[in-house]
Amino acid sequence: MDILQILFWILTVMAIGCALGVVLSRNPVNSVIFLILTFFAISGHYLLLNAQFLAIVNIIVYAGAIMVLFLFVIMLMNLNADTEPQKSWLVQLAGVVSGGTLFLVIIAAISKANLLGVISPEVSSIGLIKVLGMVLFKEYVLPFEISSVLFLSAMIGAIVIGKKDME
Amino acid sequence: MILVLLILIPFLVAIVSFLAKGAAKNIAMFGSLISLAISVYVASFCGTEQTAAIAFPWMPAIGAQFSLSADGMASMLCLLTGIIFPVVLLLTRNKEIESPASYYGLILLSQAGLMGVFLASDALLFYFFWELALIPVYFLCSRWGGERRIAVTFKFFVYTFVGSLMMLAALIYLSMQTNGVNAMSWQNIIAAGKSLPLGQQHIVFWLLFVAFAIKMPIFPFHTWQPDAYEQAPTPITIILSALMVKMGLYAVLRWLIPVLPEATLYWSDTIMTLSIIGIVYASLVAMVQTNVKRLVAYSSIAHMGLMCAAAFSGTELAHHGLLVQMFNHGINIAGMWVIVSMVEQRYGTQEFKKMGGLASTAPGIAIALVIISFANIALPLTNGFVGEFMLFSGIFQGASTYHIVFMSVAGIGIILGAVYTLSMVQKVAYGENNSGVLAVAKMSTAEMVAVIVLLAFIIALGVFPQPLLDLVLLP
Amino acid sequence: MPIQYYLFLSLALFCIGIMGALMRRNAIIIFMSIELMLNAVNLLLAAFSKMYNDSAAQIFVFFIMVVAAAEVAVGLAIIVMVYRKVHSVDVNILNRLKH
Amino acid sequence: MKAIIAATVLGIIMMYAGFVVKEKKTILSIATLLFVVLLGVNIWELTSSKLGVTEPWFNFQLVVSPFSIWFNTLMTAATLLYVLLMGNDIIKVGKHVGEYFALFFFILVGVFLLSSFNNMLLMFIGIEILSIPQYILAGSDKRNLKSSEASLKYFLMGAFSTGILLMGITLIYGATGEFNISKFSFMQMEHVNPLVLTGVLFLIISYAFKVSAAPMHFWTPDVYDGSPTPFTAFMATVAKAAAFVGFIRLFHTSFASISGSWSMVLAIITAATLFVGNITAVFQQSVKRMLAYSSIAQAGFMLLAVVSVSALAWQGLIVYSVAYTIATLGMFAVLLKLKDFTFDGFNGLAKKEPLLAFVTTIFIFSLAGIPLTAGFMAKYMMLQAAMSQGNLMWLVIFALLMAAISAYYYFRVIIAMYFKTGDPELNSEVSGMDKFLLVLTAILIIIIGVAPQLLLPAGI
Amino acid sequence: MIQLAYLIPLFPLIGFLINGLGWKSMPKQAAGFLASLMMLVSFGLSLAIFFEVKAGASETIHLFNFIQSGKLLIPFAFKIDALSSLFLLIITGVGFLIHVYSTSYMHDDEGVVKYFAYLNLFVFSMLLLVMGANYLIMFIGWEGVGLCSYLLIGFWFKNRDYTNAAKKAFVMNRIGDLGFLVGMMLVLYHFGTLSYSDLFGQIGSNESTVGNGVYTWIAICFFIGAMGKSAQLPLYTWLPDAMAGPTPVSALIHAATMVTAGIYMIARSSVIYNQSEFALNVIAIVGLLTAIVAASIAIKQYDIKKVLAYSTVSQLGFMFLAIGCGAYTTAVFHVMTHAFFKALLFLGSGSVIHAMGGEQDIRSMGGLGKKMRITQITFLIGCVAIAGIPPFAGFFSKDEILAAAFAHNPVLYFAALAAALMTAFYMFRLYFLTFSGKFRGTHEQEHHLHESPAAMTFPLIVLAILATVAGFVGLPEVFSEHHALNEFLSTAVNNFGVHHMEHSTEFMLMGLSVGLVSVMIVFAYLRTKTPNFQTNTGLAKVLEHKWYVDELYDAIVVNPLVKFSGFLDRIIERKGIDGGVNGVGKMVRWGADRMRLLQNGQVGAYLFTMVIGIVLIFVIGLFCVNF
Repeated sequence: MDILQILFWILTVMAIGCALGVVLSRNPVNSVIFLILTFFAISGHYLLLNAQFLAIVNIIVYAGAIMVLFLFVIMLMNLNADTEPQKSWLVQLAGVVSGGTLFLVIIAAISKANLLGVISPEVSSIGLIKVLGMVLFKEYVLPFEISSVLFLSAMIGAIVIGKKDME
Repeated sequence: MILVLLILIPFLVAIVSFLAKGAAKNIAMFGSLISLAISVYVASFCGTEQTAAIAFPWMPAIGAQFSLSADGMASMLCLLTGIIFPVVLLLTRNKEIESPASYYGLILLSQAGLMGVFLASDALLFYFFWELALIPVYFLCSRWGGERRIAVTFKFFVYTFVGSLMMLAALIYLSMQTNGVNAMSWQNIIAAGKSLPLGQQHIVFWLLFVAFAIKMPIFPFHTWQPDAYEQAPTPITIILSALMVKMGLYAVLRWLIPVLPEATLYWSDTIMTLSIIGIVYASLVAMVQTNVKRLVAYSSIAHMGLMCAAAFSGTELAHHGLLVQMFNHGINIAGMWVIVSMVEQRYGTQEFKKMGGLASTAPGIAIALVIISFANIALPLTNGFVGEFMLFSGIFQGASTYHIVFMSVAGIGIILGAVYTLSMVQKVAYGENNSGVLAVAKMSTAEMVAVIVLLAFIIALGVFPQPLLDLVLLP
Repeated sequence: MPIQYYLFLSLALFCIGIMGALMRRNAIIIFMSIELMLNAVNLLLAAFSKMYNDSAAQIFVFFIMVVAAAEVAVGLAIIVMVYRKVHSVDVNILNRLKH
Repeated sequence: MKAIIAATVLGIIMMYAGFVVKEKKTILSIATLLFVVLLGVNIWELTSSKLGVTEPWFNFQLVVSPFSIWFNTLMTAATLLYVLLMGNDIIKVGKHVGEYFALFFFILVGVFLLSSFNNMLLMFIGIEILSIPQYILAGSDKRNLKSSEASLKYFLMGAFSTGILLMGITLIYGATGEFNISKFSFMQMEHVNPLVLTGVLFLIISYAFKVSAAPMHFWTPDVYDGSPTPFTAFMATVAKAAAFVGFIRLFHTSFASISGSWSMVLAIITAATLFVGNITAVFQQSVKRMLAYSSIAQAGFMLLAVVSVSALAWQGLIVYSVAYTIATLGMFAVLLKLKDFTFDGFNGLAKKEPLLAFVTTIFIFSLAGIPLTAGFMAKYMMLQAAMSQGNLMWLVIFALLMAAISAYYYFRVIIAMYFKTGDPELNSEVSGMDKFLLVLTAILIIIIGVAPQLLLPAGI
Repeated sequence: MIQLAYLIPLFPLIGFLINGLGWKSMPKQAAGFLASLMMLVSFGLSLAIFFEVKAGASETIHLFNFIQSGKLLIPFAFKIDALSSLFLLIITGVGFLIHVYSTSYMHDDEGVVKYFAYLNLFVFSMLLLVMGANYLIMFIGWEGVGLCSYLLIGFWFKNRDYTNAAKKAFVMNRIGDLGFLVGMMLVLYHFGTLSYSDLFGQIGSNESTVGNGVYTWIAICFFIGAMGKSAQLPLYTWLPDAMAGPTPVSALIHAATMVTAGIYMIARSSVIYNQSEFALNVIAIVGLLTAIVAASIAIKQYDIKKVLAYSTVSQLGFMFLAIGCGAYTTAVFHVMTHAFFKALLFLGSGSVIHAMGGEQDIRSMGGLGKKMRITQITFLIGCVAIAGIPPFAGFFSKDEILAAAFAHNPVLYFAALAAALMTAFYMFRLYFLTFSGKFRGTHEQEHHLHESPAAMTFPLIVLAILATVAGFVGLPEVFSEHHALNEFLSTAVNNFGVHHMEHSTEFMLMGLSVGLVSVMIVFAYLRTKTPNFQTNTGLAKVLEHKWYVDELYDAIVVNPLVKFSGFLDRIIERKGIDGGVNGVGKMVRWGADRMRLLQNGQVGAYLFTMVIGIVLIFVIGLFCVNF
């Protein structure tokens, strides 16, 4: 088996492991770290799927911006393992079971599908910024514009929610 | 056009009396008299072009029209409505009720609804008026009724509401069998019903029948009725028992039997059995009632059972007799309630053990009571007899295998009817006065008028029923 | 390699995210688990875009990130607001609204 | 399209107005004015649109049909009515009045998108634009912990459902290689592709969350109860109607061909929703919370439209949305007049404020589906639509029984107002303007009740 | 003249309307006078018409269509023929006398106007009954007389027992009426008409395809009606209680006219009955049993009116026996004679009660003969007549019945004879206890004793004369070639298989009965010479308590019914049906209370439930729906 497959498996294991780490680690900070690692692993997958742009954006936006924000908030509230509220093991088990059941059910359903699609190893150009730019600004310009509204409202939200107003 | 007036006038007068504060009483009386006049006109010109059917486009989207028509049955019931409402208003003529404006307004509103129910020849319109007649009565009962009024009336409302929703489902279902144009008109509904395969007819039949059975009410859907009658203010009880229950019968005759002939044939034995069980059952229960209003309520259930059985017996004679009996029962039961309300006002109770001696304290009322009671048990030469005779012979000649059994068992109702009615008369009118009320007022003029009008109908139609017999069969 | 692999992988991540949401009481962690779900979706989309050799899916991923960022902004603001009031991010102590 | 642009621009203007103007009343009047303008734009678009012609925008990202324009117009009008009815209460909620109104404009953008998207990306963005401002509005009363709690709950669960939505979209894409909802092809061999089916179920679930259908309804009572009452009114009406339009648009345009494989599931969800909503509402003590549950119940009725794939369903949905919106807005407007939101708070209202009691009666009738009110016609058309699917008779009967139960809890209000004695405290004197508007609302309900075709112009 | 027959019921109706509507303002004497006048007029008319009919006229007078529906046409029409005209005569004649009697008997009752109104109404209905040209009109009258009897029994409505008696009478009649109604239904169903002429025409003509069973059913149903009205077993118990009413009422309604309506009806329907020998046998047996049972009860009664009541029941039994033997005319004959002497006896007893100041118990009477001569003599004539001593009226009619019975079946004859002997015994027991011997009442009663005024004695005398001579209209063939009454009635009624027997046997039977009767009278005299009223034991006690029939009915019918109704009301109605309805509501509220708890405010729980829901949806959607 070739290098790509080896990489795939490494990244997969890393992703899942870190994801579990996010969920299981007592200390919120660790969770954040694990999540960032997960993102790195996913970015690696992006590279394998030659979505270079996404890989970068993922690192910058998610691992960079968003996660830092999370980390910042956690620090602000200085949460740590002892402040972390714990659910009873029973509830946790129930959570695992139900999540697992969902997974199994969906897998069982999907496995019936005979997907002929194969991720071919050869390099394609779809992930290039140039191509994406063309698509984005030709086909998807409307969503692009509209999403500004989303940001506006998010901004307003930050103001309305964030600012104290004790009248 | 005159038909529209029949609905419009009570409606408008209702609005007016809502706004009018003190004058509501007279306005309402005035309005009801006008609509009486119109209904008399309609009845007398029934079948001519003066009372021709009318139809305006209304909701083309769902094939509903605003279409009214009055055949003999409809105009007879409109006439009954026209007669009953002035009587109802007369009862409270000398009484001061709180917030009269809304009281009289609601009463007339329900009159508009009733007229509409009887005149509508479009399914959706029919349903609208069906509810329009119900809602004001709901308010009247819960606002001016007895001490358990709220719970009881609410039960009554929800019960009938369930029924009408069932009916709605059935009507929609039927209307969807036709092509969109005026899908809701009576003719189309009938065509649709006839076209249905039997399997679906069964579903639709029961949806409709349950709705109407609750309204009539037919055993075992009747339990809302005694409570409602007991708790409602007696004038409203008159509207309920003289007119509202007729809505159920009318609906059966107009919207069920012609629409689903096969299913009707299929289920007629079942329903006749139910009705006739109802007759005997209600009569037996009536025998042990200690409350005069409950007793009359159960007697009414028994009568409705007989009429419903006749409706499903499928003979011309029974059908004819039923139409006659609808009118006569309306008059009799109204008379009964008028008496009950007078007694209630004077003795201040509904319990038998606190009554008695009316014949010596207020002989006039007692005489009226006796006459109406005998009309109620269908003594010949009172109006009750003609209808019931035709009902019985109709049921007897029915096509059903068990027609003789049905008739004979229903006949037991005659005996039991005599038992509970006479014991009521005995407890109310005879014996000593146990009420502790010493000065029992004589009949006031208003009450006198009401009673005399009803008695006049009772005797006149008992001796010479032919005009009524002819009216109800007009096309 | 077959697409199923990516399918299973991302579904696994997705369900791990769901488990996280179910298992933790810390609002922030729950939120993070949800972010994990989103990333699972992103991964799957990228895989499909490769499969179909269609860049639209990658654009979609891009937009998901955009929206996620916006959501995070609002979400963290809300969490902070709550924290200001009750000095905790435990979702279970917030049950004044019930029944 | 014009409407979307207008809404965005007006929203921004509103925002700046909020920064500049400090006087709340002025902001309110500005907002009212801008909403009138938006309504005007909508009507302009309506009149300029050719009958029955759908025009695509940005190579089929957006397909504006007369239906969507008509729906947008109605929703804008409803929002205007809402602002007129409750403006004075909105500006009492918090400091950032301008921002609130701006958010309403942005929500409307989301509404417009949901009524006319043709691409799942836009649908996704539309839903988010619809949701995020709602998270904010829910939490906007910062003096009140309940509001914050509502906001957090709404946000967490909303984000969760977003993830599910995205997974659904992804799976559909994986099966079809398309985001354009009019270009799907689901079949593999003679079977529906399981991938598609899974995706559809994910979509159903996420939409079920947005329209608060069981078992995704849990956020509804808490959020509606906790949020500032005026905003609850908006969330429960316009926002919900929009979610429904998105729902029906997606499922009836793209998944109609495979309706056999999802309509049963949706029917079960509908039944569950009706059951949960109606049954749970019976025992509530607070009218506000009762309305929250009743909105679940009403959602159950609206779901009938989605279940039954037919032209009747679209018309029915329009009528139902409008009827339900107006009646609910009216109820909330009345509720805001009262200090005490419990049923006992209504005791004896008929004595004190006969007019208020009367209009409330009409709103209640409409919600309960009593004839001569809009609510009846709405329910009627829903049942008609459902019956047009031959195999849903059981659902119809069930819905009717539930409707009877709904009468049970709605009429508790009437009983309290008319048949119980008490002295309800009012927040403020009911001004003539309020009365006028309430009566207007009631009259609207009656008009729609006797002539629903007014809501169904030809060619939509 | 005969076309004016509709005037006959009209006058009593007028009297009723005037008295009834003017019940407040009418002066007492005027009321009585008016009522009696109306009766007199009708009597005159009836007399005239009677002679026309005797001359062979007969007429159907059509007033208007009562009910017309489809094929069914029921006219409001009168039929005047021999039978009805005879009854008209009896009703109006006896009625008139009793009105006159009442004017004095009731003069100090405050309800006298009402009383006469009722009385006139009764006569009106009775006339409808006999004049009607179809069964429906008969039924109208039938129910009408029932109503009047109800009103008059409960005339003194303050007394609970009286009103109970009235109720009992009406309800028992209703039971019979149901039979009558079903009979009518059957007739209508099979023949499509209720009018006598059409119906009998159809039956007479051979093309009627109706089976014999139907005739039996119709006959039995009608007879059930007759049982109620004419107080036959098992529906006779109301008649003794009916004595609660004023005595003239008992005389008119419960002796002379109303109770004989059953005989009239069956005589009227003789055509039907002749089709069913079975029905006739049933009637014969029921009649005979009634005669014996009632007579046996009468032996031990102490209430003067009760004795007469039971004797009426027993005499009615005789009449039905005659009908059962197919001798309708004989029955009618006995109706007539019975009307005279029983009315006489009742009025006599009324006069006695009047004299005794309301006392009715014969144990405290005795020796009244000295004080009230006319009453005594007339009463004696009545007793002799009913006991069947020639040449008094009772002898001929009763002897004819016995003869018919013998001809039919000797067993019947001897049973009937026994009843006749008992009759003779209790009547004379009554007579001796009342009029002979010495007074047993209190002193003020004795002081109060007096002969009644002329208005009361006059009817007594008239009736006494009638009771004496009326028998001769029906002289048997053995005395005269032709039987006047039979010939008169033969146009309306046709007897069924009456076999004639040799004169020798007939004379033998007469001699036997007369002999035994006289023995009985002597026996009664001896038994009452030294009256001792110690408490009875054994059979006597059973007789005194009327065979405990009332108790029996209470035990097996009334009480169970009341208990059952109570059960229905309390358990089935309130707990069962209503409870079920409320139960649904309760269930909803209960469910609501539980459902609320699902909403426990915990985001974690919500998410968890949602995931469970999602799993379920997937399971349903992916594995239960086939795609």
